[in-house]
Amino acid sequence: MEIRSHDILLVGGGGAGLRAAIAAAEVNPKLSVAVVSKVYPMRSHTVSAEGGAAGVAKPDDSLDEHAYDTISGGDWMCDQDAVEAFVKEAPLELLQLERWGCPWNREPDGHIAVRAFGGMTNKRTWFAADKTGFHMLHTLFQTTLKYQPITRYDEYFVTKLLVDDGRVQGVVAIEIMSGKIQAITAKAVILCTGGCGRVFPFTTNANIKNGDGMALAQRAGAPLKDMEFVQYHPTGLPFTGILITEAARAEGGYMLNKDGYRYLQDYDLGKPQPTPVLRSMELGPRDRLSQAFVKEDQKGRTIPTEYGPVVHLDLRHLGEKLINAKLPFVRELCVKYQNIDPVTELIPVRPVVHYMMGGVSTDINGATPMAGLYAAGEVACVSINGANRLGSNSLPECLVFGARAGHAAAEFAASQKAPNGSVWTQATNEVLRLEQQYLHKTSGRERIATLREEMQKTIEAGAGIYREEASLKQARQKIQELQERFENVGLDDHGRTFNTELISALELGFMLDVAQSIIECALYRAESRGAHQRTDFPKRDDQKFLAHSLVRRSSDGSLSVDYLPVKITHWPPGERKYGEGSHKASKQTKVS
Amino acid sequence: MTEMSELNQAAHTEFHPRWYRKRLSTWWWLGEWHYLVFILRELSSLSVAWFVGLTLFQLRAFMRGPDSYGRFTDTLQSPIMIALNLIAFCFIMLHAITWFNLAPRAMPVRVGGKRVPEFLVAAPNYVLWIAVSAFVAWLLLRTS
Amino acid sequence: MSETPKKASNEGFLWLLFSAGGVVAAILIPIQLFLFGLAFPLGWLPQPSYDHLVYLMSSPWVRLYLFVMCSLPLFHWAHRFRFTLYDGLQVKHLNEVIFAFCYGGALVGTVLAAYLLLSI
Amino acid sequence: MADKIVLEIARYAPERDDKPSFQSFEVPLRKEWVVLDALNYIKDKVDGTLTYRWSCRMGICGSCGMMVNGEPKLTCATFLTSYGNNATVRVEPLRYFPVIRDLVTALSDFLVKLQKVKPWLIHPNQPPLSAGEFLQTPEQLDLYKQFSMCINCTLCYAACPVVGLDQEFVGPAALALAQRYNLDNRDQGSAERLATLAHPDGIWGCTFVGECTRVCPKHVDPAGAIQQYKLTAALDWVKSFILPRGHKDAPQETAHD
Ligand SMILES: Cc1cc2nc3c(=O)[nH]c(=O)nc-3n(C[C@H](O)[C@H](O)[C@H](O)COP(=O)(O)OP(=O)(O)OC[C@H]3O[C@@H](n4cnc5c(N)ncnc54)[C@H](O)[C@@H]3O)c2cc1C
Ligand code: SF4
Ligand code: F3S
Ligand code: FES
Repeated sequence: MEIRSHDILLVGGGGAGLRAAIAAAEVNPKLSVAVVSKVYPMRSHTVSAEGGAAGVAKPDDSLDEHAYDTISGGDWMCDQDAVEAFVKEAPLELLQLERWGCPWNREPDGHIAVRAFGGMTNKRTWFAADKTGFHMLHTLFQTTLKYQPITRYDEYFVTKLLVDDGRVQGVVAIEIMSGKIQAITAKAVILCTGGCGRVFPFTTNANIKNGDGMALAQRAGAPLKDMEFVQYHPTGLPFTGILITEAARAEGGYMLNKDGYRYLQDYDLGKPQPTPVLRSMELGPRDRLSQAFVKEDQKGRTIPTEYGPVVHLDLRHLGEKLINAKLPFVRELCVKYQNIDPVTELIPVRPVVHYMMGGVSTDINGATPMAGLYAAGEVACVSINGANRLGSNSLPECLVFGARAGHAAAEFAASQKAPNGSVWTQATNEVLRLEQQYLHKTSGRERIATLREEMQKTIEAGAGIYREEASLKQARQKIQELQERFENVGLDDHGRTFNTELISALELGFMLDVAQSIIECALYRAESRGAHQRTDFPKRDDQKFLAHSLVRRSSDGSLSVDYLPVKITHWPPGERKYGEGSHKASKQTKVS
Repeated sequence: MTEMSELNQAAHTEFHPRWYRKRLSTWWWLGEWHYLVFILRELSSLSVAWFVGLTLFQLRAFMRGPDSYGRFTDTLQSPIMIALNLIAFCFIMLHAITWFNLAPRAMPVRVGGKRVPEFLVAAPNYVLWIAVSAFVAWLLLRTS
Repeated sequence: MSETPKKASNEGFLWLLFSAGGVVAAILIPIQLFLFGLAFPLGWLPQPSYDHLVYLMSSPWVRLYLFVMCSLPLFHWAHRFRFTLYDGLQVKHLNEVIFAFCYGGALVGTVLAAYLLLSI
Repeated sequence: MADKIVLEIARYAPERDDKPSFQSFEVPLRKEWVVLDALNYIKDKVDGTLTYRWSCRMGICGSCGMMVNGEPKLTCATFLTSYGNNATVRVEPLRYFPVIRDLVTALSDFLVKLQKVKPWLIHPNQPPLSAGEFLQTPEQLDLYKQFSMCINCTLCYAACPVVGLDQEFVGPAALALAQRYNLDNRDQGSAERLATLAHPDGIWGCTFVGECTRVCPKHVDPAGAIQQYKLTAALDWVKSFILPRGHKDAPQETAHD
């Protein structure tokens, strides 16, 4: 078997991966940096982010306010040291991206323009029309093209992390085009594989978001953190799950129930005003808005459709001119995928799984508890998102912690010897496993799609917007059963060349692991906080649960959960308040 | 990344899949309406050459005196010349129209930072065209 | 792709000639061809008399106009026809021959036009 | 409305086949279904060996381009119903690219070309970050914005006959992206890009067929970008002819110089 070696290996070519690659290459141009990605980097899901990226930019704003919004938005589950580093570095990273050519929207005088976003006290979200993620990813990708030391392995699928001596020393990957399985060793590996929305049936996430990195890390021995916190976005198009960006509400869109009533006023989110008010009504945080939807549904005030109940997002009063100027992609998506023109019609929307707050547990530099293993981006949980991520914090997170992980990994790699020979045996075993379990096996009876659908239904029923012990236990049982049936999965495709069915099977395996972890963490957290709402424990419990869940997998596949205290620096836990005047709170609650 | 030549092998070997490449047929431009229009547009250049050739002969005839010029205009009246000139004229019109319509693409005009719609940029071309044509016709038809 | 900037510059020049010729051909040729090729021979409009033409040709402006109308469109033809041959018939290997034929033709035509217009 | 539709799909397995052949599948016809949904239905329920790329299903990742009834399309943005009742829809891999398997084409060549045109901001001697952003007015942004919308879906390559005729042709999307940076007031790299762009395999290879612009799902207008660049390059040549020695592509000034 062929072995390739690099100093630093990135798994994932999205926003976080590319930023980390550039950071590593810039620390030391002599390092050999490799980016392994299962899709061409510019296809990564960062490309679909619409609304924008938060970073304090204007004199009337402050880092403390950004930090407070993030922390209170996260229901005090954020590690505050991480948040402080984050808000401080986010503007610099966004500026760096500007220097690389990102076409940010501008003020008439040529300075960066910022917009309001849900849960944010001030306007601080940088945007490039409503294709922010697209522009960021392409800017990053095009910028990496100029760095010679960066080698790309495009369309390589990582199946396993190589671990020796408790240190991660590389990966095994399939070159999808040829089917060749090979080991790529490295002194440090950074996981940037993105989220896991596809574990759920209805999601804004792309087909490639299967939680691969989370499962890879967990199987290698690293713990996952806060997996119970799954964000639902309140406005997804029914059927496709395509996201209508929060910017639509930031520009002044209304949420209406079946009676045309702005129902959010019934859920402690302030009083309706004709124009948007920060942290109020439609600009409340995502968890609250999604929960309000479920309550409306229970009251019978939603509109039933073929694809489940919906409410309406009303943009009509904004006018064609504003919609075309500020929300062109929203209009394009509605017209192209829902056959609806938001200028004249109401947009049907429903909550949709959008983002994973949890992930591979890392410190403030992206380092996991395992030597040589780093993580950044949605796959990681540094803990700046806590129990609920604020819109537009995730793109800058990819940049800030991508860069930090890149730097840290480069430093670590400098002090390491090249990987030793024992990983070779592991790699050969992995090749055998892949061949015996999938490629050469003809006895499998279970279809991938069937298992996947069952898994998705199970997790939605058991660990959706609202959870309770009984439903979670049932889901746990069912996923266990699916894990067993998965052993018996059979492929139609036994070819080597571009075998996407093999990839789907491996992804399903990863997703089952992730689903298990989500359920396990949700079961043990007997409180309600942010995106984790237990009907049997409706209150937040800081006494017991102001702590991160850590879920580990032992070699026999069983999971165990323990807790790690949340780091509090300046902002003691308080009550999350939304509605008028709530943004003043940020200035009062800081203690030194 | 693997070099393309390495992969594009005649036979399939494991891990070096052979790629299927289709050669473009010589008649590629017949297969699709848009391509055909394109080729016709390009072939309009033959009509341009034809017209210039004709003009050179006309000049030569003119230079040699009224009789020679008369014989030339008689030739132009033959059905075959009429047919050829009709075809040439159609092609020239195709050229003129596509040219005027495509020009704004190559030279976008901006007023106050906003791009002027293409038909507005094309419009002056047409105005100029009509004016020049009218002037030429007037010159030629003036006293006869 | 080898770097041959010199050739690249020539392409720019040839393209300018092509474009200029395209404009001239689009604006001037339709009316000329319509009148001399169709309207006069078919009697839709009265032929201008030889004397009238002599009168017109006595102006240097008219001769310049005719020169431009002949020369630039020939370069337009040369450029387009060259690529039509390359692409339409896929004969790029005859590159040099085609090149010489097209631009050579345009040059010869230009010289002829100059000669005729000067000797009138 | 008929509730079934037939898809004729090009199949090619390099281990087995010498050339592609077509296979027909009948799938349910649903109002909201795009061509990609039908492919997913086949892969999930009928034949797991069907091979194609996709990811976002919202027309932004650029991976699902295929020929649908002879036209390059993003299959996630092409409704089945737009082909009418009882239609047969023919799905093939994007034209002019080598086929790896079924509907998957080889992109490595495109990426080499992309890298060649240096699609990144070139600005030597950048001031430190603390100096703040480069200024760019909305008007200056507007000059290149359209050309920055390219999702690298390569539909334009499948539309452009020159790509089919000449493998060396840099092609519409890469040229448009080069022009995107050339027109950016923060960039000073146009002189560096000139050699690759003003080349018979670059802009001069384009005969303005215009198909690239017609099929582009993101309205990038590569044809326009290329023609505009031809004009710049030609005038540049004139300048260098008139001022043979002193001529240099003057870097554009930015706010911080
Ligand atoms: C529709 C939508 C809109 C959003 N809008 C916003 C917004 O406005 N603001 C904001 O801040 N955030 C937004 N987000 C969230 C944000 O976009 C994501 O969290 C972020 O882009 C994740 O980036 P990433 O680099 O971590 O991962 P991704 O961009 O998802 O990249 C993952 C990479 O990992 C690779 N990979 C995965 N598994 C493997 C494997 N097994 N082997 C090899 N490679 C692998 C993939 O190929 C890919 O390159 C949005 C998200 C969605 C879905
Ligand atoms: S220019 Fe348009 S068609 Fe071509 S790759 Fe870019 S987005 Fe696709
Ligand atoms: S289709 Fe091709 S020839 Fe030019 S205008 Fe577009 S690149
Ligand atoms: S699947 Fe992403 S563009 Fe179609």
